[in-house]
Amino acid sequence: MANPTGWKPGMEKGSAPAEGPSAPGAGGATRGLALEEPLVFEQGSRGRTGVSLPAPGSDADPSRELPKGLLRGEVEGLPELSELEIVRHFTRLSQWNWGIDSGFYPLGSCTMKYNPKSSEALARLPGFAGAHPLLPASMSQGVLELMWRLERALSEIAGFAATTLSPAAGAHGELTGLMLIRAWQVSRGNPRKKVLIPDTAHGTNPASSTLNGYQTVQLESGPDGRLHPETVAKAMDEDVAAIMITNPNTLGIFESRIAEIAAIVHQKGGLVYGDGANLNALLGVGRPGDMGFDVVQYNLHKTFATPHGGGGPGSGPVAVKAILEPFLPLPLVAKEGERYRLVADPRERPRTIGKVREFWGNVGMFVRAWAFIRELGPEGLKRVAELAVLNANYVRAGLRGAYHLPYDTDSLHEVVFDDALQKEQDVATMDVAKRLMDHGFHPPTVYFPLVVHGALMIEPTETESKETLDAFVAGMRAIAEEAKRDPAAVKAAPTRPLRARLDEVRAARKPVLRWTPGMKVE
Amino acid sequence: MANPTGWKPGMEKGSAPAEGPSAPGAGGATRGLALEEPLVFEQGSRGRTGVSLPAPGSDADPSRELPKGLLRGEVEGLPELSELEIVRHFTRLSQWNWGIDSGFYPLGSCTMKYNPKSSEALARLPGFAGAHPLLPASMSQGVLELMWRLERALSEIAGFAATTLSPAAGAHGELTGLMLIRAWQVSRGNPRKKVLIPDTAHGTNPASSTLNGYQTVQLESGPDGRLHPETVAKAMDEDVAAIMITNPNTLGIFESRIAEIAAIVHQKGGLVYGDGANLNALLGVGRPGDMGFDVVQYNLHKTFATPHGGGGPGSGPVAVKAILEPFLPLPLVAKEGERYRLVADPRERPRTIGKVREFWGNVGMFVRAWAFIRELGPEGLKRVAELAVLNANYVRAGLRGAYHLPYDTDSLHEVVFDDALQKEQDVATMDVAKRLMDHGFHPPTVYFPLVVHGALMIEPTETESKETLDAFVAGMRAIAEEAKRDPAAVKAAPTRPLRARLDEVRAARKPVLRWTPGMKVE
Amino acid sequence: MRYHPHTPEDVRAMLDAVGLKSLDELFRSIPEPLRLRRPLDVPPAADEIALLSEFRALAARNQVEHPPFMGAGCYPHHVPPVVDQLLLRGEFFTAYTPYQPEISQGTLQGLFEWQTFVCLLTGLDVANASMYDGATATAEAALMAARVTDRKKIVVGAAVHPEYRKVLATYLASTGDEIATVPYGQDGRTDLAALEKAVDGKTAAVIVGYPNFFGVVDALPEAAALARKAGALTVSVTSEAVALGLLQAPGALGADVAVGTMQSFGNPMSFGGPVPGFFATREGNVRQMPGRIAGATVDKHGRRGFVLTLSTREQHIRREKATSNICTNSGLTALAATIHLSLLGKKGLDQLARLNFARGRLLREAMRKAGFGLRFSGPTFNEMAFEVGEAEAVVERLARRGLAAGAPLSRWYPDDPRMKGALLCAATEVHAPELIELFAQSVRG
Amino acid sequence: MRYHPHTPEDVRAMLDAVGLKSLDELFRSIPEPLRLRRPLDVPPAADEIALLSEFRALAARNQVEHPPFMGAGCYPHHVPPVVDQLLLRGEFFTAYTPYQPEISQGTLQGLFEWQTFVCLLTGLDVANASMYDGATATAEAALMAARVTDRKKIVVGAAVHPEYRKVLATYLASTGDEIATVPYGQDGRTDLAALEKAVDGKTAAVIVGYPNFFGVVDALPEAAALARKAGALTVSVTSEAVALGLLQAPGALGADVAVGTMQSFGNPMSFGGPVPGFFATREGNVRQMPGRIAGATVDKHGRRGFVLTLSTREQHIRREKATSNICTNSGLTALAATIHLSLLGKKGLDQLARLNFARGRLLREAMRKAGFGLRFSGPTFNEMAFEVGEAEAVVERLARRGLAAGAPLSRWYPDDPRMKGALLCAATEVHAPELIELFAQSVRG
Ligand SMILES: Cc1ncc(COP(=O)(O)O)c(C=O)c1O
Ligand SMILES: Cc1ncc(COP(=O)(O)O)c(C=O)c1O
Repeated sequence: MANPTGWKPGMEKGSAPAEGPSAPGAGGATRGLALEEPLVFEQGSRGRTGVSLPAPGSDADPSRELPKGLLRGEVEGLPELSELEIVRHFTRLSQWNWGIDSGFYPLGSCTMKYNPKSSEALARLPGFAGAHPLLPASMSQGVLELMWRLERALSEIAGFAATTLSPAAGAHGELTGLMLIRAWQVSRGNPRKKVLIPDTAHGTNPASSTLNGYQTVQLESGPDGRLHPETVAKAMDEDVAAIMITNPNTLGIFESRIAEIAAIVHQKGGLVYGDGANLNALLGVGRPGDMGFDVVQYNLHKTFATPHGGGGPGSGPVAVKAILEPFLPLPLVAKEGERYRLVADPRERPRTIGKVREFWGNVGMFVRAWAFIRELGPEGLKRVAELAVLNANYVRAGLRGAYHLPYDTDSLHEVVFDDALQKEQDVATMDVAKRLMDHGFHPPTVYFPLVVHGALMIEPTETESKETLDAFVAGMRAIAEEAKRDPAAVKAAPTRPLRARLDEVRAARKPVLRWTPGMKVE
Repeated sequence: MANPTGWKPGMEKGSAPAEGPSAPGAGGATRGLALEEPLVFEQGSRGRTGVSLPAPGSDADPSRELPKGLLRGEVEGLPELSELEIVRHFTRLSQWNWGIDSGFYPLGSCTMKYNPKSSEALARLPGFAGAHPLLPASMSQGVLELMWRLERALSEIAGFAATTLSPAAGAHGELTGLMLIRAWQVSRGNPRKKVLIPDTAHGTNPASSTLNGYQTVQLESGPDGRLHPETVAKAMDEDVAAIMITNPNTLGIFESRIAEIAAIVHQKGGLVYGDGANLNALLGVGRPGDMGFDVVQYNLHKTFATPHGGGGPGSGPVAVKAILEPFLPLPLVAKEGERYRLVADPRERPRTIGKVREFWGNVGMFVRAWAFIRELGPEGLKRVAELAVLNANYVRAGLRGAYHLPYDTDSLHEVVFDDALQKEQDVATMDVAKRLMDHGFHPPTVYFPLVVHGALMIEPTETESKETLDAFVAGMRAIAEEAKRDPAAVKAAPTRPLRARLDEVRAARKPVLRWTPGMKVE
Repeated sequence: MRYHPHTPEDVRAMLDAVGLKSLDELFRSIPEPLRLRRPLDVPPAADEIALLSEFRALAARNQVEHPPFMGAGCYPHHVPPVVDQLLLRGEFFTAYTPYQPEISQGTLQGLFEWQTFVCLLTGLDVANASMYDGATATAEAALMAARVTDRKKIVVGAAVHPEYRKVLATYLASTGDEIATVPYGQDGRTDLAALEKAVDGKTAAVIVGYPNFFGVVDALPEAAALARKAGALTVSVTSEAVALGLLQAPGALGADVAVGTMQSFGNPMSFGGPVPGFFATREGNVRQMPGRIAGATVDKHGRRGFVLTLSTREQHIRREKATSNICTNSGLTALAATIHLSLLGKKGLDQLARLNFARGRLLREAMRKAGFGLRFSGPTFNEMAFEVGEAEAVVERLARRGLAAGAPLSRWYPDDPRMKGALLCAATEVHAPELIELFAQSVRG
Repeated sequence: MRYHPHTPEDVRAMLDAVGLKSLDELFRSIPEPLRLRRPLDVPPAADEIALLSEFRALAARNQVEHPPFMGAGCYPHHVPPVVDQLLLRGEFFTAYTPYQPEISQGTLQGLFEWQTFVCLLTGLDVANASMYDGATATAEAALMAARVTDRKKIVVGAAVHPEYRKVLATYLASTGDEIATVPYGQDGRTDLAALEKAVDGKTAAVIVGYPNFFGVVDALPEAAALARKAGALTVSVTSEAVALGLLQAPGALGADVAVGTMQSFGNPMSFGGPVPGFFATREGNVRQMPGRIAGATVDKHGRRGFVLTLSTREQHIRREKATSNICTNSGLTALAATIHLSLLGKKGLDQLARLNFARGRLLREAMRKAGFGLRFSGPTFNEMAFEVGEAEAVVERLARRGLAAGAPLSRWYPDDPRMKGALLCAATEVHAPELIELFAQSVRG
């Protein structure tokens, strides 16, 4: 990126030298004014409020109707501030945060792509935002049609018979998918006991399997980072209900032998669960449904660009083959002629597993995801996969040599490096991650997948420009250089954010999990 | 303000010492991550775009209809960026800015009060934002009613017969008011030549008078900061068309002899113009119309809380006594039965001065101003003046002794100090202003009014809390102390914002007023 | 494509750097038979103007002119515009889970404040950074109770939100825990005699609604006493959190766990989701709690800051031994609730709760005048079931007039004849007195 | 009151500090006869819910379902939602004039970019940070021309926006400058013969619309040639700035000053205001230019930054000798235009301009099919006057159907019989082909 603002990219040693400010990082990071801000509970003054409410319009007195013991007075501890004070509070808090809108956010496995602003406007249309979930069908045809269309599109995109929109996130989708598998196994006489999960899998996979009453059997991936049919064959038996496979896996590597693996599992009466968190790599290029998967979850907040919201909400629809369709949780949306309605009554779907979420799912995310699909269309969706994979491979090529590449297998939408080369200077992945902040980048995912010691998991996504990737590569390489030249500087990072490295051990040892009057943390 | 975030208020010497970060300022200012950002024209890549537009739906070819010489190709120099790049660009730019939502903004004479967020939502209702100015009356009754109600309310608030909503800002209102005065004088046979303006007046007053073809006669204010009837009497003659008075004046002092002054001017056939920029001090407490003024402008963006927008838009309605009503510019809003319509045809108002703005004024500001009046009501509006004046006097009391108070007269909504005490250490008002940034406050208005050498003009407004004022006073006092102890530190300010002191002389000597390819500023 | 910055030159240069000829080659690791060689069968791309009009047309086919007269787990409340304008700040809504605390202090402090609000409202010691919704929070509460007590029996009141109970049942179907459902009485509260019978030495948790699905303030203290006697945990479930501004905190009444949703604060109904599920419990259970937790600590210069903590409970560390599988939660909706609660503050919440209670009285009175009595005699907050004869018919009739009348309870209690004519209705601060009058008249028809 | 943080205790403590007993005492400097001793006669305070419904009701009484088929100085264009979401960032819209550059770099760089966009579109050297609107910008252009040429005669085409000409006349009424208005021909362009006669050695400026009020691309090059010969400045006036994406830059055609509004970029119509008035001219006139100007410089460490500069032209320095009285301008609307232009960029603007031209052709064609010809023969962009018989009647008839038909030109040209049946209509990217068809049919009725 041309750099006309009068600074040469570089990196400060410690803090600003007297003769002037230090050179910004490769991502343009420098230092500027920031404002400390106490907790909302540590501010304000008795009697203030930030709202304007109508008069009751009645002299109803709760104490006349409610047993004294069930009544409380004002809630002690609640803050008392004016609207302006609240606005400043959250404006300042936001300024301490890093989002996709701030800059590059290559958090591996999380697909931090641009969140279209038009989708925010659409989700806020009163017709969507103001709709009560129990509106009669006659009063909610618009949102029902949207859900129906989204369901159809998702089933087509991953190549399945039907999709439930209920799950609230990816892990929730995994849980739902495994429930479906259990129901199917039960319908064949026996729920079975085990679920096979490769060592590259995301932590939610084994956790979901446990939550489903299954025992997790971990499978070792091969030296090429792939799961091998032989490994599966060895582990597969009549006690195995299913295998959970992420494809491409968390190394960004496509499980090219998925078909054989699926055959082995099917052959022994197991089903194949697909963790669809990495679907971004496959849009329009390949479909899990054509690869032997029986069920897969989508992460709408990843592949379909709904905002991550600082941790959520997400949405994790689950698509299934015909054999699992009868078991889908309720509701489903039915189209009858030109009318749409919710199928929510188990009497209509006797084999349903039931319900996994109150009401109908994270509808606000459906609006955004459908908008994303509508704006991109068939070509655009395929382009997403192509550019996401191109970007990841471009970064991979750029970092070769500077960082150690544990698996030299072809990778798709993300790439995993490690800190083997930096370890010699006793610089670890965490140090590199923190130093990236000083350059002006959000760090990649670190120490995951577990099969890679000191993993640096980089997923650029399709919405990042070549210039941004070049700057990121320059920053990463600068850190690799610095690690040799001045490892202490790397280990002292970050020096530019409002806070330096935070003491996570202390946080766990002496947990302070909420404000209490007069609270001190020193 | 309690200070539980682990720092003691204080002030850094130069930049952060090795052993740790320096203590934040009295307003909580410290340093954090900031991102450099080139001009939008210095980024991007050929062929990118940030929009999604429909197909023409016709094969129209301009070159078939338009003379070749009138056609241009793509506009050279325009940027080419994706939507995400644009979002990051303006997000970063915004982070370099200080607004009322960031913190205290006591910019004297500008009434930087909280801008209600509900007003932003209301102004964006499609019925308002999407209305074309030439909609037939039958299709625009809502906005016409709003304008009518606002006009009535404004006339009542300042105590006049009628108000024109047309002027786009305060200065535009001054110009309009003087045009009305000229028209009235002309109607009496002679436009007259001069306008009397006290030396405390805002620069727009003389500028407006010149733009009106009047010659400005400056009047000296007295040692108490007030304009004295004797001074006016001496200057007043049959050549004087009007006097322009700001009340309270720019020292925050009420022109208590306004009635006598008005009598003197009226007696000699002149009119009295009131600069209403400081109306915040008088809401519900006193009305210019009851004080002898014949015409006054409002600054809706000050008194009525419409956002200042980084320099505008504003709105400067002008209220007049009955004698001036026939001359009001068009349009006016008429209510006939329950119907509203615009009176825009001069044939209906033969004595109108004409038009001062295209269409009907800054309607978007009307919506916000009316919302402000509706939410506050009679008591709320009076409360505005009371608390604004209380806040200013509280700061005044707090800074006494630390800064020199050039006029010890009672003041209302703002107070003016100067740098007389700091001058001994060769620390000037500008240094104090810049050092305030390091504390976490926007500086007051500086070097205005001109009657005060090195003026520091502080207007807190009613929406600031006692805690904020206490912190500001602490910061100002800390700077006064520092000016004695370590003047160099004050003169080196600001050290915390993204940019240190900018070279304004260079900017004027070698003007660079637009981007040009390859532009370098060093 | 406005979201794809790649120019043809960029693509070419990048392919060169990667050493490939074509974009297609990037996918060579995918066996050809597994490739999709046709365009996806989804509608062609829409430009932004078409997109907006298409969605406006869809939205217009949802009738939302009048606020619905129902809650039943999702409540029509006024959300001050300031809340959404703060939420729209990109630094908040385009961030993810704050794995890197130094540049995520905004999210983290916000979550810490959310946790504090949840604790203050529920009267419990600790809360997590949010759950998917009230139903899954309830299921997770049952599972946590089973872990804590090492028991397998979950006793749940039939007046707990039926959707929550369905989800609970679905979750427990795979874990082998058993569920015993306890009936409600004429007053709409949990039948304490039946509850006493149901609770025994195998009971891990007793789950009660507070207020319950019928809008009735259930017998939480009594239920808690029974549970405690049996060594079981008491789980209080709240979907109308505004009630907690008026009602005694569950924790103060003996609840060991409080779950539900705070949708009523800062969040639009959005056809039921997303909503900020909450989960609070006593200090002693913290290491058994599901979900993320933000905690305070210091940075290396001793300045206070916040981090995600106690993550040894979580899937990304413990994998199959984690307390839950939850990863992505409902962060932004929790932030919305936090902003709204901050605006309300002590005075505002008290005022809002009393206002909702008052509106509930207006509704009851208006319905009484219109000839409709209450289905249940128990105390209520802003929601209650009325006897309206043919509930479904009433709903249909009012729908034709663009009014959402309420929820016929027979949908969830088909086998209870008492529910035949019961219509569950709610009134909040958004229902002006005149509108409430109009509604009652319309129900009569 | 949510905007007033003062508690009773605060007020008391602050009064003590000030040494006063009561709030009323704060105003003791106001003579009692001048005090208002009754409450203001404005409606009682409304709570936020009432406020919103009151304003929604007002807004609902403006009919805006369909985009209006008119421009006439204010154009219905699509504003991408991203523009407004960026504008809503408080650091932008709650800031004021960047008097303190170190903490106003966002506003300043934004203005510098705005100035650059204006220069690129107009083909001129320098531009200011915005004017109130196109009309006042035109008046200021005339005044600047008078200063620069030291002449007093302003020659203006009758096809220049009539509202702009009215404002020009109102401004000049007080300055003694004279105005000579030049007629337009059958083609709707300025009558060059008449112009030649009108322009003489006393002429300070020649003002032409580009496109002009009739949507006709006026004879700017020819007019500029005549002006140059007479030593006068040429002022080009544009209210549909999208046209500058297709038409040659005014500066390239001889204009010395270009003014108008960029409302078409990033700004809603908002019943006519606020809008970003623009003002651009040649380098040589910069010190005579009105308004704020942002300029680049360096900070004391040599880093590039921006400041307001050349302020010795301005009222706050020069007072009665200033080039103008303007202080507050249209900053935020200029930023909106800057964001939208940044999004459009080179490709997007070209595409948008061609699209508008194409929609203009569709409108012309549809109207022709419906039996309505053009009033003027000159070349047009996206706006044109049609012969519809009883223009006012047509407008009334379509209004009843919720369609804004266009502007009857006879309103501004009552004395020109040719205008009797002339209806000025515009079509932009927001008018889908089907809608244009429907419109033409409706005009026929
Ligand atoms: C590979 C993988 N699987 C599953 C998940 C869980 O998805 P969610 O966080 O939406 O529950 C994630 C998200 O981090 C993931 O990266
Ligand atoms: C006292 C005074 N008069 C007039 C004005 C001019 O108002 P505006 O900036 O809205 O044109 C101002 C604004 O700064 C002012 O402070």
